Amino acid sequence: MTDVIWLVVLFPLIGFLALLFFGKRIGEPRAGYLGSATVIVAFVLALIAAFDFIGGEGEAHTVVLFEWMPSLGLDVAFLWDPLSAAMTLVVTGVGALIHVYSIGYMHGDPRFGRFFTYLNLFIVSMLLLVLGDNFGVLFVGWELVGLSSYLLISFWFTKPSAAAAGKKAFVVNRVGDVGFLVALMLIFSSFGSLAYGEVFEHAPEVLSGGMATAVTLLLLIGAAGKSAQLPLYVWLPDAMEGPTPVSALIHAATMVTAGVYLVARSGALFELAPTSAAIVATVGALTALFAATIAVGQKDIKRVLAYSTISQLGYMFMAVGAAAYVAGVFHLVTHAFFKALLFLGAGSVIHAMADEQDMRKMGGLRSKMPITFATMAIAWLAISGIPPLAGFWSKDEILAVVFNRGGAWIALWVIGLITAGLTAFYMTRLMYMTFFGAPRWADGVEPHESPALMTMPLVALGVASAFAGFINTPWRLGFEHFLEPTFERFEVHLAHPPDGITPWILAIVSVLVALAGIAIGRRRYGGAMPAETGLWWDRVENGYYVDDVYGTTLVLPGKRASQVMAFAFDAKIIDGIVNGTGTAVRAFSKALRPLQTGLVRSYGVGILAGAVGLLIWFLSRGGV
Amino acid sequence: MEVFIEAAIKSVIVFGLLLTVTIFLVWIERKVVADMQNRVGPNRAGPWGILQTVADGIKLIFKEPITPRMVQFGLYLAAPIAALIPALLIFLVIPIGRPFTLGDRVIDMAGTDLNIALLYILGFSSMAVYAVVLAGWSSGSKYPLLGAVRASAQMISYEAAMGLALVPVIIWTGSTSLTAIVTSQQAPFAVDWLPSWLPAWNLVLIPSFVIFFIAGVAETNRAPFDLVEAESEIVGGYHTEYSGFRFAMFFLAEYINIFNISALTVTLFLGGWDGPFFGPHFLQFWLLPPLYFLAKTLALVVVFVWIRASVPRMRYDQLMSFGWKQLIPVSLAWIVLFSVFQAIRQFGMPWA
Amino acid sequence: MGEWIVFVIFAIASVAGGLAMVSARNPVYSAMGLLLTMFSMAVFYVLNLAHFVAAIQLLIYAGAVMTLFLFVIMLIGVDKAEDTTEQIPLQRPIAGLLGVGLLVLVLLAGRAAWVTGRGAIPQETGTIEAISDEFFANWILPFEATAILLTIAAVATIAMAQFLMKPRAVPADSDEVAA
Amino acid sequence: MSVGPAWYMALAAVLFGIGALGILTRRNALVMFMSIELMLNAVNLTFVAASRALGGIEGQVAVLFVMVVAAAEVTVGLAIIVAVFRRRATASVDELAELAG
Repeated sequence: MTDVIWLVVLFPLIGFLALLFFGKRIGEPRAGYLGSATVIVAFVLALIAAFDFIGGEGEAHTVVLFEWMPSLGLDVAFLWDPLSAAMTLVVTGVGALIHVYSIGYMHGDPRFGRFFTYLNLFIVSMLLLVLGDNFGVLFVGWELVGLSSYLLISFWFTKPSAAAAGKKAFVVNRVGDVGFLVALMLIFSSFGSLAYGEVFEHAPEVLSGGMATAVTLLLLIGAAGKSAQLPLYVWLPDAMEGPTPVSALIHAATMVTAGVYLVARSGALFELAPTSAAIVATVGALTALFAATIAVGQKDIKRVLAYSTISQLGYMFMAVGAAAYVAGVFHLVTHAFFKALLFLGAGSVIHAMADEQDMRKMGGLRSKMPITFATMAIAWLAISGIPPLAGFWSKDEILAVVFNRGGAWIALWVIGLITAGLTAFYMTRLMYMTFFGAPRWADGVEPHESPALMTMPLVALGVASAFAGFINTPWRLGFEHFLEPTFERFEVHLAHPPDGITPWILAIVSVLVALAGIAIGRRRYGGAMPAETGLWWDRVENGYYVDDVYGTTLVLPGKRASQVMAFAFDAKIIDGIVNGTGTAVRAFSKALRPLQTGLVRSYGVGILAGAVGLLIWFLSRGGV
Repeated sequence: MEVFIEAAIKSVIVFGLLLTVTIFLVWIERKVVADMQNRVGPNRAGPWGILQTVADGIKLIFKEPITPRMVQFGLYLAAPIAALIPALLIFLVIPIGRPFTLGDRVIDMAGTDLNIALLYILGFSSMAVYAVVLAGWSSGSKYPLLGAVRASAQMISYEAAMGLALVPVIIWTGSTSLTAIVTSQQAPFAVDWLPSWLPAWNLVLIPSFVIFFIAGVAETNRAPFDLVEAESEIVGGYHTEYSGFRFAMFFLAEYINIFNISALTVTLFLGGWDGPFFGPHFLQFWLLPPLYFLAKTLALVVVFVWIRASVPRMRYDQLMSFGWKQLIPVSLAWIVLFSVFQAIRQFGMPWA
Repeated sequence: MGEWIVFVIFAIASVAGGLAMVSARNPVYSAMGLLLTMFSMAVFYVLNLAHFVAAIQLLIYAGAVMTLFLFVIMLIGVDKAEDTTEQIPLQRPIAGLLGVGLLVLVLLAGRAAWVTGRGAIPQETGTIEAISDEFFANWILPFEATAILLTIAAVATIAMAQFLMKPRAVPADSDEVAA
Repeated sequence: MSVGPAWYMALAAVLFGIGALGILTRRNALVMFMSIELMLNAVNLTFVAASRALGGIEGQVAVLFVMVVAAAEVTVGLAIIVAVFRRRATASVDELAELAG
């Protein structure tokens, strides 16, 4: 059964191709049905294929489709192991729900079919990314998800901001990809192969400490680009220009976790480079805190969620940096549920508010949109870390594992804890500004509950957000056992939560912090909307002006340099060389032109003179 | 030295034969045409007017040769000679009888036995065009020039069909030597239901024979292809401005060519000098073969005359389109068909 | 001895034909001169035992090529004596110098490396059989290539004639001037 | 006593020179064309003579190829001349000097 995992990729691919060529003809609702059906089929197939792992008796194995670059030993092959199974299930599962949701959300869009084309392309690419058995296929998927992300962010390309956002995401991702590509080259030159098995098996013998550090740091650059970590996170908030389902699927649940997946997958390499691992964790922690502080000041509901996503990704990075791969992936899964839920809920709200995204113009939606409110409340509590919802288990496991490392890691634990408090605070702010208090709607807006096609995925995700945490509780480490084969195989040492009473104390502390955050938020936003002005709010709302800093320090010099190249170097020197060649040829030809008499017989004289000259030369050389 | 003597004797015999035969041919033509048109024909000079041609010839020789003012004199004089020479030379390679031994020498009853005889004939018959072109052009007159252009186009066109008609012959007999071709025709048919004494000749090549004969008629500018001298359109054709003996040479060349074509057709398709041989040695080897040859040739000449008397002249465009659009495609198709046939005969069926 | 006589006669004829071709003011006479040279060539080929080539020379050059030349000369009406004064300065002297120079040099070069060999070859080699053996055994590819070349040339010629017929893009004043 | 190849070569050289002279001194495109044919014939003669002297047959094969190519060349060349004449009413190559620089 598991040998047919290529079917999981095939169905979305068929959907993609069919929509690409016939999307317009298929028409509005049916294109969505087709896209959704293929992904649902893929999800069911993946679920069936994953049964063995859930039962704990499956074996990781590789399915080779065909030889791709035989000279490099590169095949198009899929690796089916617990990690890729978990990722596949998340991608297809959340993807299927969001497909269904999109049928409602994109209703009436003139490029309805094209939207599902892109969504299906994204699913195919993401599956390639997570299923690939080597870095080559991974890279193909990596670039393809970048492409589909670009296409979907700028889906409404007639809006200049959307087009610019797509471009920004693309460019920033390329920066990370360069690092990733160099890492792949280093790996290939060291191992002579890009296959996971080959690389991870022999990593301890082949890689020296320095080389391991270099490779892993370069991988980190790639991962930071795709997962919006600290220096390269700037594209993600802007990516909210895309349709909300896209934000939910790509920029919250799946694509942005590719970096986490990459680090987890390359655990065997990070094992050899403790420095890199520590840097990963530090970057994650700092990103988590940094983004959480920005999220506090955002007015736009989707931007709050975007910064929240960055922050949560920081948690995951902290986990995988601390070698707590299971905790990281666990948080990835739960986060996929509740963040997708939050985004879809936000989308539902935006839909109801006639495309209004500013929270200051919302409020009091609780009674108008009961289902949306209820599901979003679950997600709110989940992300805040209130037991027994999903977020509590995964976030707490990360914090506990980090604390258990001891030493300087305690500092990271403190940062994580502060972030948890901030998370609870800004999520409370979001909820209260949106659903409680007096309506501050603009004129003519009549909020209403979204259609069933949109609320059904909300409910499904709500259930998942509520109960997904139970797959890995301290009493029953199901998910850890599930993932064990992946890491066992290459002797990756997992970090574990502390034993005894300590985890309980840690859990109580974090729950208290979360409750404090909620309480502060409730106090501040429970009543009338407080004014949020002043220097501090201004800075936070604009993300500390990081974009402007980047603009002046990186983009502007680049623009200047290209202006110099274009108008000075190219126009004067390059064109000068070309024009000079032309002028020289023209002058030369002018000198030669009289020879071209147009009289055939003059040419004949030339030919004969040549023949005579050759004969003289031959004879003077002493015979032929 | 003997070689030279033999060559000289043969040349003299061949030329003498040709000239004599021509006189006879002209008489035959006039008589036959007259009969067909219910006239009497020449009947004064000699018995049945048989000396009429000689009388005409003598008259032409003594007639004043008029030279028009606009002629290019050198070429004007050269043209009739150029007409006569190829006509005489072609017959040199045609075997008129069975080779015989004289003393210890084997004598071919032909001017010479060239192994490229067919190409030689084609080459020289193409030289005949020059006479027409030069005569027409050097006369310095419009009608001869038009006649010459027509004639040369016609001759070039039909020469192609003629050459193509020869290809199956070469394939069938495996030689371009006329002697070899005649010899190969004496074999019996390769089928059981015909008596073995019946010589096969080249009867399988009947399509080639038809094509060759039609092209031959056109080559000699005879009716119905005598556009060259269509009096109604271009007066007398390329030799309008010729008179006296100069005209006689053209006239002679035309009839020699008729005889040549007939002889060649006989040689290629009708067994040459082959026939039922009987009687004493000299009869079998010396007398009968040339007689059979002459008889067959004269029969074909009569066919020429017959055609002339019965078929009206074609229009010029019909002539050209017949040559290029019918005769040549048919020849090509026949070559392909025959090649396949011959290949199957030699190598068997492709699946065998 | 006989070969020498023939050679000398036809050598003189061929050179005379060539000179006539170059010097005749009327293209028809030029063609006649060339015809004489070509006929002499055929004789030389026979002397060199290349009978087949001689026949082909007669058939192709004398029979077809020169006829075509004559035909074209008469067709386009340049069969008039033409003005042969030279208009390009120094063309004649330079041409004469180069022509003579070429001749002298070739003869000099020839003295250095005349082809020498076993002399007369057996009678058989010039026959159709020998040449066809050579053609179809060793030269089949060039043979087919020339066949294609001929076909292309024929098609091209017909095409040019056809396409030039239709528009008849001749300016009225230059139409049929010489004819 | 047969004529040696050297004589044929010398004769061919003379004919080739005459042909070259014809190309250089005649204005009529047709005559120039004929001169080219003469030069080709001169070369053919050397081939045949050498073929006999060396006892091989390749020279004659080469001559046949030259003839075929020359025939093709003549048809196309004459068609061009006729085409030019239709347009320009001249066969003089000196008047076809539009390509002058």
